[in-house]
Amino acid sequence: MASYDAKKIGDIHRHLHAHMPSDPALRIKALEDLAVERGLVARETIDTWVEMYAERIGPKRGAQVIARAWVDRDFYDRLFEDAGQAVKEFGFEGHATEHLKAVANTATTHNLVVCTLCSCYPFAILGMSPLWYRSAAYRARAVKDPRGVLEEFGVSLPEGVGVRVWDSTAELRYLVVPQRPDGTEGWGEEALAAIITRDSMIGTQRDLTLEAA
Amino acid sequence: MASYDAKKIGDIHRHLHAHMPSDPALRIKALEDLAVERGLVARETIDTWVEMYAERIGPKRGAQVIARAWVDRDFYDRLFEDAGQAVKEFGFEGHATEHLKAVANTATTHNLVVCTLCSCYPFAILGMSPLWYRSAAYRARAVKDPRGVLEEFGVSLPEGVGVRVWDSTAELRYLVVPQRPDGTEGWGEEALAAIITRDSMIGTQRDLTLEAA
Amino acid sequence: MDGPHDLGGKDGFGPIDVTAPPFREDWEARQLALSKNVPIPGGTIDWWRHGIENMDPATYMSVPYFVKWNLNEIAHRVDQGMFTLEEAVSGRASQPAPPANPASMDMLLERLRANNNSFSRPLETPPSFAIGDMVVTQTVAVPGHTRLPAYARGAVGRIAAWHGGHLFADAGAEGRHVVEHLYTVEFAARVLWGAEADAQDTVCLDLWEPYLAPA
Amino acid sequence: MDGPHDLGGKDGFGPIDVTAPPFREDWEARQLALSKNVPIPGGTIDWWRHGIENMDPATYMSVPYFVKWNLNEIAHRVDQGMFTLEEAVSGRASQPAPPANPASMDMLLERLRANNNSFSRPLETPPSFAIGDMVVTQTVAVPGHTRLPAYARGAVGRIAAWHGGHLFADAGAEGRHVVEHLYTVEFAARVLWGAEADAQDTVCLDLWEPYLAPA
Repeated sequence: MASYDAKKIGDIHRHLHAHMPSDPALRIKALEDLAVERGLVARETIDTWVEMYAERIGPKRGAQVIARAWVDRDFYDRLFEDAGQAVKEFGFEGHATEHLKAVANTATTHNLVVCTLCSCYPFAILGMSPLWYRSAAYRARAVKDPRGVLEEFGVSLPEGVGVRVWDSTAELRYLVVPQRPDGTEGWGEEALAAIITRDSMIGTQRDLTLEAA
Repeated sequence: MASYDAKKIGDIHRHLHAHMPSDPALRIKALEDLAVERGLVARETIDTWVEMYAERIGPKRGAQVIARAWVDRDFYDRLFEDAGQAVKEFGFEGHATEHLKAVANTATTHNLVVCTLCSCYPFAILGMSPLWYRSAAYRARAVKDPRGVLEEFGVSLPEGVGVRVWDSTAELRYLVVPQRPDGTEGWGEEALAAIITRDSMIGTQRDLTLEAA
Repeated sequence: MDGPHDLGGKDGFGPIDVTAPPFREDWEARQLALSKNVPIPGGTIDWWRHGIENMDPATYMSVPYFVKWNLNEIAHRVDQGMFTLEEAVSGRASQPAPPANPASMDMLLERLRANNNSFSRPLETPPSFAIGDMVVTQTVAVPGHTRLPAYARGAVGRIAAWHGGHLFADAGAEGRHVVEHLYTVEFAARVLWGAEADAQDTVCLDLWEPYLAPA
Repeated sequence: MDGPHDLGGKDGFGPIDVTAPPFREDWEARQLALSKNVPIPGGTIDWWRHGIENMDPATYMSVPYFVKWNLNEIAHRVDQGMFTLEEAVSGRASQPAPPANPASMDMLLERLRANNNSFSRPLETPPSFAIGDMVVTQTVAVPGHTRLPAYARGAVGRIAAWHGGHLFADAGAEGRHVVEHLYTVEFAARVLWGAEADAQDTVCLDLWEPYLAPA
């Protein structure tokens, strides 16, 4: 039974941090060894999960979804109606996608996604978040100084573009739909998906190029 | 010339912390060696200053001041009128005493001093602050949970006593004047000074005992 | 609580390492895998978060992200009596058990799909606010877990969307099952940060009804 | 700025080590002595404080108190061009100078006495508030150094004392000499912390006039 006792969990945290080896690799190994010895998980399952995140789950999933929305108006409507349902058409649902919401960049709006309180992220559709997304600097600055943050990513917004920052404070997760670049008229879904980057789906990139991401 | 450039000083801080040896003792030694080599200070001066803080400057100064106020009504009035001036009668003025203010505990009020933004303290009258006064835990909790803090110091307030917390946000510094305990009628200044503790002058102790501090 | 995790708008962090990848070290990916594959019998997502929030602030600020996960996964299992502190620190089981069966890639992909938990719940009472209404947020921090960040306290914003009833995070962190109306509230950046902010910019937060009052 | 130093009311720190002495290590006392005896040509007390506030928050939270002083003393001397970064990191002077003369105990005691700087300054303009007036503090953080803690922003309190003109900290941190009226403002604990606080308790802060507006 969980205690739901904040003081107790804080005391346990203090004890663990004071007594565990300081090397992160040894800390993770201690948990893995213990879980394996206790028969809670097989070491091969951990290996396979790591392989899955490296090869199967990642921003290519989000890119496929957006590429279809660009070429298929009905799917576009379904995506903006309920992105959590729409990604099920690809079998991409999973960790933190049930309440997914798509937000579109326009000529006058740029969207930027952050989670200031922890590091919420639509994992099953974008894979593991980049380290910077989880950094204190990004979490602190994205809401207060989004234009300064965007500049560090090489983005300068044209005059007349407002920034809308989405702070993921509940269980909704956000997927930025970038603007389809000129010069892609007639392209198929696969070619379009190849130019959609992870950062453009978080909002730290605005303009896509015609080269594969 | 000071730059008054927050970004510049932050960058210097980051560089120093990343490149200096991690052992605190070596860091302080590096500054001392450099200052001595540059002829900015003599090593003996550092030794003598350390000796001065260990033997000459400390809470016994504050205790003498308060003991006199207990026995000398005119001095009491001068202390509460302008403590920064009053301590000059002892030659105790110095670092952070010019705007000293005395605040008296009463049957219905208990005073507690903190500096939440840094660790301001009336050094020349109380010596170096105890480590706990500079700790994040004390700075964070004294303003929000003064009764919980006092309990950890073994102080439980009688019913009907309100806490007044003094957060030292400007250059005023605070000296708590504890209540004179029963059983000290007729005592001289020296005997009284001997029972006045440092913590009672910060406010983390309320009742003085008749034994020497 | 006003914990170390509440970073929105805090200053002094310096530049962002914009090229940082998802993982730099093997142990990072392994911790993610452990978090997702070592069963934990009880608790809620917000009680899990509240565990991280109750780390010592100095630890929170200075250890890597997946070390926070590691500490928290262990802490919650100790809290539930699943591991002893001695087992956690040593990494050795006091009583070994038969090994678990390995899961195949297909099983793990299926497990990931099944992880799309819904937090939406039916709610009889009608919402107090309609889209376009102006609301003001709570001014004082609550003692426990909350998802109203400090930077958005006591601020006036506009209801931009209504999401129906959702499990209320503050109660979830106490093991209570409470449903409240959830809204997206949009704040002008200048309301939150003053005249330094761009007049065109806004910040949207997803906030439950108990955080809000009519403005 | 909303820096890591602004700790008042923050949660998660656990118990206080109530027996902690002033110094535990020799280097702590030596750093205090260095801070007080190595001359620094320029700057103000609030620019010195602002240096500490601009440390990386993870460093601020995790290094000992006198290491913060050490870093800051060096940083300010590098900022002023007195030391190079290389000298600071190596602890070796690029150009040694003749040794300084040692100071005697009497000289140091005299130096300590002379350190009682006054921050009080004459001010022609009359104060805007009188004792007993109700005031409300600024709601939004200023970008630079300030001595209005976050926990006392947007709060209504009572003017408890007036101290005349004092050098204004916010301007001092920018090297500007500005005099403003200084007040002690008393806040009911419940105004700051909500119903959890004891109704008898108050918190007093010394605040300059620009932080305040009529309530």
